Amino acid sequence: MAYKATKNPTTDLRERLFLPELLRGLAITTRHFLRNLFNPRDTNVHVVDRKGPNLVSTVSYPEEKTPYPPGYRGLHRLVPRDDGKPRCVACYMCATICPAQCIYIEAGEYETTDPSSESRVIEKYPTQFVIDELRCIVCGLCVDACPKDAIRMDTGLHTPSEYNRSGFVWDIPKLLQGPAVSHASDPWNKRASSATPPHQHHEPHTRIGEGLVPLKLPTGEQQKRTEVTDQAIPVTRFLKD
Amino acid sequence: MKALEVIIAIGVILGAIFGLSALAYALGGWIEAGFPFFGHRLVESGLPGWAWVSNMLILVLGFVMLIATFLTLAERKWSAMIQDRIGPNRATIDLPGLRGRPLGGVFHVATDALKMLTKEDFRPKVADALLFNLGPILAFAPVLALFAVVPVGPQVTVFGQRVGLQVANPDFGMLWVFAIASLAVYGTSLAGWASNNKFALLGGVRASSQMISYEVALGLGLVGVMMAFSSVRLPELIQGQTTHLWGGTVELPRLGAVNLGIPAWGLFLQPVGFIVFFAAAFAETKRAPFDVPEGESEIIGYFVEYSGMKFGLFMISEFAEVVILAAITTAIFLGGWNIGFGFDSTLTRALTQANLGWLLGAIYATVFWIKALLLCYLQLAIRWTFPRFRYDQIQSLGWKILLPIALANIFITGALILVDPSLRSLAVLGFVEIGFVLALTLRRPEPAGHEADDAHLPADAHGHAPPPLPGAAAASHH
Amino acid sequence: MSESDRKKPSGDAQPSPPGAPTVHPAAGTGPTPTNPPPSPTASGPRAGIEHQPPAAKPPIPPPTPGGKPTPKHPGFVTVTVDGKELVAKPGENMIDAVKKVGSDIPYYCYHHRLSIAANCRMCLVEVSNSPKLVPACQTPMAEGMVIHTNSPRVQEMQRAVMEFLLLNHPVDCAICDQAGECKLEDYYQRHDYRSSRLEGEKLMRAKRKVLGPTVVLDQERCVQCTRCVRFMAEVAREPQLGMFGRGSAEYIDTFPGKQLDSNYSGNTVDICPVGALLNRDFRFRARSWFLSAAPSVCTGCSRGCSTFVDFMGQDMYRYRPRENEQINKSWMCDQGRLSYKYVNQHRVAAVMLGRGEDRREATVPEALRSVAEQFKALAGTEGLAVLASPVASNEDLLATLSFARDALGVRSVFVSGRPGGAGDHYLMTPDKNPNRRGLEWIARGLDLALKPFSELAQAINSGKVKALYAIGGEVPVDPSLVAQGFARLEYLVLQASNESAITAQAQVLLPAAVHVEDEGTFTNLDGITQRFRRAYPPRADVKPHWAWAVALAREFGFPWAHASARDVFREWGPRVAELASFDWDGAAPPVKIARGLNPLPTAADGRPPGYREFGPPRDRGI
Amino acid sequence: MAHADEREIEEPPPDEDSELEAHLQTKRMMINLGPSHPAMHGTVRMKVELEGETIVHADLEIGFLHRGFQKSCENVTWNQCLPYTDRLNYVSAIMNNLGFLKAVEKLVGLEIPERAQYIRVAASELHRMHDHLTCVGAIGLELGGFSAFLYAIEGRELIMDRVSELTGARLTTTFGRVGGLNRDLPDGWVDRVYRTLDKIHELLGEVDGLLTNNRIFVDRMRGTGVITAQDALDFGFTGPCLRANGINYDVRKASPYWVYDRMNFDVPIGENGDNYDRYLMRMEELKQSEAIVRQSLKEAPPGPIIVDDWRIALPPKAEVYGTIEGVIAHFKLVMEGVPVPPGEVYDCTEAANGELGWYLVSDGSGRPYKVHVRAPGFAILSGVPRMIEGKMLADLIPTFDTINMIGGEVEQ
Amino acid sequence: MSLRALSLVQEKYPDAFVEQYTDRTGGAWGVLKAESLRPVLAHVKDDPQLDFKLFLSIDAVDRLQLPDNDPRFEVVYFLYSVTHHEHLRLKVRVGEATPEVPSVTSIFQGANWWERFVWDFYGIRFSGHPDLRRILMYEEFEGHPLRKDYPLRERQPLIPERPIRDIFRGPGTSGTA
Repeated sequence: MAYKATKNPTTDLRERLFLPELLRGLAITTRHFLRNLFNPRDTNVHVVDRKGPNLVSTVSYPEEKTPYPPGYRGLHRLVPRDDGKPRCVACYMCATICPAQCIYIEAGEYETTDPSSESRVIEKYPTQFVIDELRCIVCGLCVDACPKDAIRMDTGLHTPSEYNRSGFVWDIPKLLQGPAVSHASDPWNKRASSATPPHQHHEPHTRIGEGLVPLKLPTGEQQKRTEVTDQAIPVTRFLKD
Repeated sequence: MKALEVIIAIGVILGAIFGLSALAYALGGWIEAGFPFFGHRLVESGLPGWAWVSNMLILVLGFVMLIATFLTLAERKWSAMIQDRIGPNRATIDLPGLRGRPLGGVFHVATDALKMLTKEDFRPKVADALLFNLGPILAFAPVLALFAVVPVGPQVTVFGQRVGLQVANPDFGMLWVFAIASLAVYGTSLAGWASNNKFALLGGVRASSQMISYEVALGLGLVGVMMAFSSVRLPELIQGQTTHLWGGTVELPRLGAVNLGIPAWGLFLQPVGFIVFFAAAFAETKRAPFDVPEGESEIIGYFVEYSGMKFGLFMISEFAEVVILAAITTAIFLGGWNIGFGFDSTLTRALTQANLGWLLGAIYATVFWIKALLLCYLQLAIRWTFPRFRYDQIQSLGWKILLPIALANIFITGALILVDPSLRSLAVLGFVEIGFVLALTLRRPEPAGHEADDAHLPADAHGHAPPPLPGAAAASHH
Repeated sequence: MSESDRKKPSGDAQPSPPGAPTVHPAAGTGPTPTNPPPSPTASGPRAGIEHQPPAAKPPIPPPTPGGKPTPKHPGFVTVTVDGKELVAKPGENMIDAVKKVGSDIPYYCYHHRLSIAANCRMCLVEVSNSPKLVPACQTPMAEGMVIHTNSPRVQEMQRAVMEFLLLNHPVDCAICDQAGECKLEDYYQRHDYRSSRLEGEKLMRAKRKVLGPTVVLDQERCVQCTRCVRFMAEVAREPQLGMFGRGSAEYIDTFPGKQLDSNYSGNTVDICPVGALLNRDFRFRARSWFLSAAPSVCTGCSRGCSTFVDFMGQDMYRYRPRENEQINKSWMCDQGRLSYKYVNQHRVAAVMLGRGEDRREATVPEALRSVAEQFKALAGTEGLAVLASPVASNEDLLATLSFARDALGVRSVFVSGRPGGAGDHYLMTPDKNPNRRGLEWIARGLDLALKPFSELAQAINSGKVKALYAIGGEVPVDPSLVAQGFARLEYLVLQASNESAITAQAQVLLPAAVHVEDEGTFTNLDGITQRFRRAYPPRADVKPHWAWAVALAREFGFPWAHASARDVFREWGPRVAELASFDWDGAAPPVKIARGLNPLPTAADGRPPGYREFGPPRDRGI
Repeated sequence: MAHADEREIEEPPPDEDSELEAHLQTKRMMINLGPSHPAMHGTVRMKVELEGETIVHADLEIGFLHRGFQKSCENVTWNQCLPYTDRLNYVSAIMNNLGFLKAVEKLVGLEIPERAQYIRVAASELHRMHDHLTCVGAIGLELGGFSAFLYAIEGRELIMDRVSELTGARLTTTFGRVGGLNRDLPDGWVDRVYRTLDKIHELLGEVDGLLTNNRIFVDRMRGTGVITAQDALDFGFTGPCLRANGINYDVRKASPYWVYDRMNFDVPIGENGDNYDRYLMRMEELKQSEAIVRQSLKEAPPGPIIVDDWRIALPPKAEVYGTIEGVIAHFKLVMEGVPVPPGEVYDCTEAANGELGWYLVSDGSGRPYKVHVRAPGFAILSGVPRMIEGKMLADLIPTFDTINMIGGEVEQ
Repeated sequence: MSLRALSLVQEKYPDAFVEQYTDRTGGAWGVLKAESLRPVLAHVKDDPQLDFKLFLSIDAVDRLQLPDNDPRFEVVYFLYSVTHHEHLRLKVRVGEATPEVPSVTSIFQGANWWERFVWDFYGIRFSGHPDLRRILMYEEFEGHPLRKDYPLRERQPLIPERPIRDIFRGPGTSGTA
């Protein structure tokens, strides 16, 4: 059911005479001009597809910012556990799936004598977790691939500029940020005591960044730590779970 | 709020123009009346008319250059508004009261100038040094000289002397414009050739051929007006346009006799001439849609190798041409400083009686510049609205369309003037032409052909009439 | 196909799942050839090891009715496997036999070098003479038996077994070293791929229990296949492991108060089909799927066990035994397993000139010029001696000794090499040099006399030997003592792979490649010559011994143009009687290199590829 | 280099007709357009031989943007190819993502859930609009009509906002996975899309008013860059460029995939095969796409967005976090990739510029053995010399614009 | 999909095909002898029953790592018929020693660039091609990158590469950069 969309405007007097169509064009631009001249610019960047009197949709970047939509792939973060250590167990899944090979991990082992009961459960942790943000292509596959919910791209940030390349190599101290996340299925939640919480198997169907179990929170100590984190990075930048 | 800002801005602009005009009149009057010369005053020494010196300074360097300079800003700011952007808004001056206030980006003019002046003045090694340096000068100088014959304000009495805002009022009048305008081609073609760059050469060739082609239409477009007012001198053309075509004198209380007639502006008498002249002059300025010599997406242009202030000269000469074109068109087709519709006589009478000649002149000059600025906006809007012609289409527009139309226009105009020297029949023809174009413009275009053919398709298949959707209906745009 | 071959880091030993995975059966799975079969078969190109001899097709004898069926092929057992006829030797194991016709029976506890336990139940198949499903590993094949390895019943049973095995398995893939070479993973994905139905809690048992110097145990991950127990009892003959408890409380452990300290304990890690037993040396150092494997030979002792070298980038991570019926079966000792470390550590990286304070890095031509200058003067005199190490490969020795004979004019060669050590009851030998026999053969073939190291010491002390050309930096006595002796030498040219006290004494130190960095052969103490493959190229100026010899010879004016170890062997190999008949190309292990998962190139800015960006691997472990 | 010699012989001997011309010898001018030139989208170098302003001979040199797409894909798993496909036609990345996935799914023999099919259609058409808006805007830009460009870009920007809400990125979407999609529609997204479409409709009207009937524009476009239907087929033109010749070939109609057969839309065709018709094709397709987006979003049923087969799709995160079964499947998929059975397939979708064909060969491992992409732009670009030789230099500009060459897909 | 076309060609040129396949995805294709490539392609283009006028593309497959890899290369031609709405896939196999296939540029002009592509990336020559140059790689490039034995890490920069030093500082940069 194709239709002929071609047309021949040269048969139209308006087109042949130059002027009418030119004037119509001028009318369009002048209408825009006048509308934008007399109407204040709406700086409400949330509504970018406005149809109001003023059409200017430019965002004056450093002063105004468009909010990142939920699920936007921003700068990585390593998700902390409640005790402030990374959730990451150095399984190398992200490094495996990264098409740009920008993730470098070295695994270490908690001492058997580690006083933390959680380390007894987890054994393994990343001694090095480095993301070369210059190499990163922000495809988000690492978030998909993480079996521990340990890496996320929900910071709503971009990589800040740096004067040398090594500044773009982000390691654990820089990556470990944002609110802590805890799942019922986490080993420390199951093993912390003999009265283990029931194993939740059929948690709601989740994809990246959605439907996560609410934060297991917080004792006084943890509360304090979380606040510190929040000062460093305003919590509003992080997406609601 | 925004409207207030706009009004303030307009007020500032008008105030500046008014002040500058008043200054020009006052200075001219003072020179004529009191400037010491050979120990005498000018009038006494028998050498009147030296006000052209101050006129030259204030009109050419003041008005033209200032407006051209600010047009560089306006081009960006206005185009931004046309295109739903913000435009320049960053440069601020770190002074008390100005801190953090970009004032609509007005300081960008200064930063632009600074940038132009401080950029590396680069010259390709293979370029011809002399001609390469000569290019921008030859492009810039004639443009300023053009303005010499344009009268900005009427002759009024200041300090007892008759002073007008015109640098020179030679007998050859408009011919000066034609003569000097054709000189600018040397600059561009030299620049294109001397750069020793194939793109620049193409640009230079395009520029020279385009400018030479449009000389003809440029001249012929004005012949009608010249015939109507039997003069080539611009003040006389303006004077002619102040006459009324129709309408009678009405006696009003306190204002006396007021002629509420339709003035004999060139636009009404010669709409075709106006179009031809405006198009041809536009082509002379080499701005879009006639910017094939530049053709930024094709050949980048004759000044591709220029940088710094040399490039700046090309640019500023372009803007100066815009101002001058606007001024000349105002003078010839929009009645110059003439307000029309009865205001002139009242105003003249009142202010002449009050012996405020400078005020009268300044008001008229302001009116003149308002008209010119509107034409400047028109040119800028055209530049940001229309696509570019193709090189050969420009030629065919000039030779095959504008030239025959101009010739036909001359013959018809001549005939009508011969038949009816009161110009009324000419004006009738003009109104008919304007009405015809406007009627065509305002008529809605027919719907595209295919929709009629495929009437059997459901409406939403074409996306024009989608069914009401809950989301779309509920969507509020704050 | 041996067990050790299966445990390869890449997917080469794991044929892709049969048929297309589909949720829409109508879409059709298998290719339908109108003419010949369409493109590639399931085994893929990297399944090079797997060799499938075509089933023999003798004439079909007439069927005999009634009673015990007459053998279709006398002397053989003829069965039908998934509709295909299989002719097997009597007593052949069903699991191994059905592979010949392309069927694949999954299993955990079966190992062809261990006794049959039949306790994992994964290999259950449907056979015609039993109403129930029978374990394939334990069931002898009877004439005329019809076996279904893939029937719905079998599939359902495999699913059920997988579900049982995973019931108590911890969610540990993320921290388990076995991930990527784990049979649970393979079989789950192939036979189960369903979600968990477990409602209760998993059993919790000891995690990270250190069993001995080599092995760490995670009892939660164990599937109680008892392969390790059987191995220690039957092969290593050091029964140090046992099963304890009963039913769901059953677990593997060492006997109370004992350690798993056998020299063969590392093999239990290899044969463990899951991640219960893990190697402490390799633990957490790399993920198995990043590792590439190249067939090689262990250089730990003169046994010369066939191995796989697992490497990533230009670093080696571990040895794994490679099946070799003649030498090491499927096993290797722990000492040999750890002997790889010298490949990564303390390597000579650059050409060095001068001794003591004059020592400086030099370019290769500079060093070669210097050597030629000095040696030309001494060539053919008593003052120039040559020291050869039995750690070098045959090709290295062929080229270097030929150079020594032809260019340096020596008639005898001193022998260095690693000091001897302990042997054991099974594989490990006291002689720690992998190629002593090869050196002997080559010296004989090149008419060179071999002299012991002690004579060299005397000769140096007496001042008879002024200059020495040493191939290999290993010495049989304390290196610092040797270094003192070598300090008396006027000129020492040393081709060494690792830094030691001796390398400090070399006027010209030429960095030598080790065996994983080049192709070549070793001859073990039994006179068995084995080819090994190159895993990765050497770094920077590092060259194999033979390449240095060739370069030096060219500097001496010899028109040698050998570009590879193969060229070297072709030239001089035939002169050695014992090596003359050796088929160098034919003896190459069939797998060139099993690629790791991510062999992506270096970044555009010239950085080395991803994972080992920041230097050599570190030593870690418990 | 025998072929080079032949070419030189083929050149016509210099014209020695008149004595006058012998004196007035003119040389052809050779100029280099690109690789960095405003008219050369991406980085294409064109060696143009000019006689005056007329192009006598044009030779395109491409490859400045070559990134080794095929070789890269051969060494990663099937899903890991997605970021590479993003960068083919980066103006309509989703269509590349989904087209590739469709081919892989065909090779596997998968049928994806219905909701995923609807969302795929909607996302594809959104990106078709994105692509066409860019093209139409670029035509305006490079012909000097800057306002039309910015109006189109404003619409494009809105689509980018919607796409970033949907996929998490504005340009390089990496959207979809083998077997379905990686994420569902965000909350309130559908309404925002409807509003966006309204706005785009308005903007398009303005672009239309500025360009379509403007005589300057029409003169630049009509009768320039003409290619005959025969040549267009010969060169392998597809998409709007082929339909501008009056040939009714649209993969969405010829062999409907996903739920395109349930969509109510039409295929515009032209007749002249010139720049103007190609421009009109895109303007019309924008309207058609708008209708498809509206329809597909309206009709999309609830349900799963990816197949529930853990050999193909990653298990739900809760299963991965909590059960060994989930984590095993997750590991196997990440380590080894989707086990695509051995075989080969040619599959195509209608991308913004034409038939986006994929010829995939699998050897049964988790990684592609061969990924051939039949980028529509490559074929169309190869026909450009034919379209501009004998025409004026300035005609090059609209021709290059209307074929909408995207360096990323042409140069792989 | 194009079984009909294959059988029509088979009728006209009984000896043209080496093999024909249909696969589980519903695709059908035929392997042609090199010498019958040009006649067959000309035929399928011009015969109104076939009418494969739309030239889609050409590519090659290096079958080095596939089990059946002799001859090594396979040049694949993709055609489409806009009247019958059918795809057609034809192949020609060519060995490693002298990889040369007759060019079809005189039949389909669009083959020009694709043949250059195949030459560039697989090193298969097309005899009779008017201008067989590399297309995406630069002229100085050695080797043919899509061959399976072309090493993935091979780099042939025209401009010498300068290693970037500061990246080698390694991790731990959040402290002192």
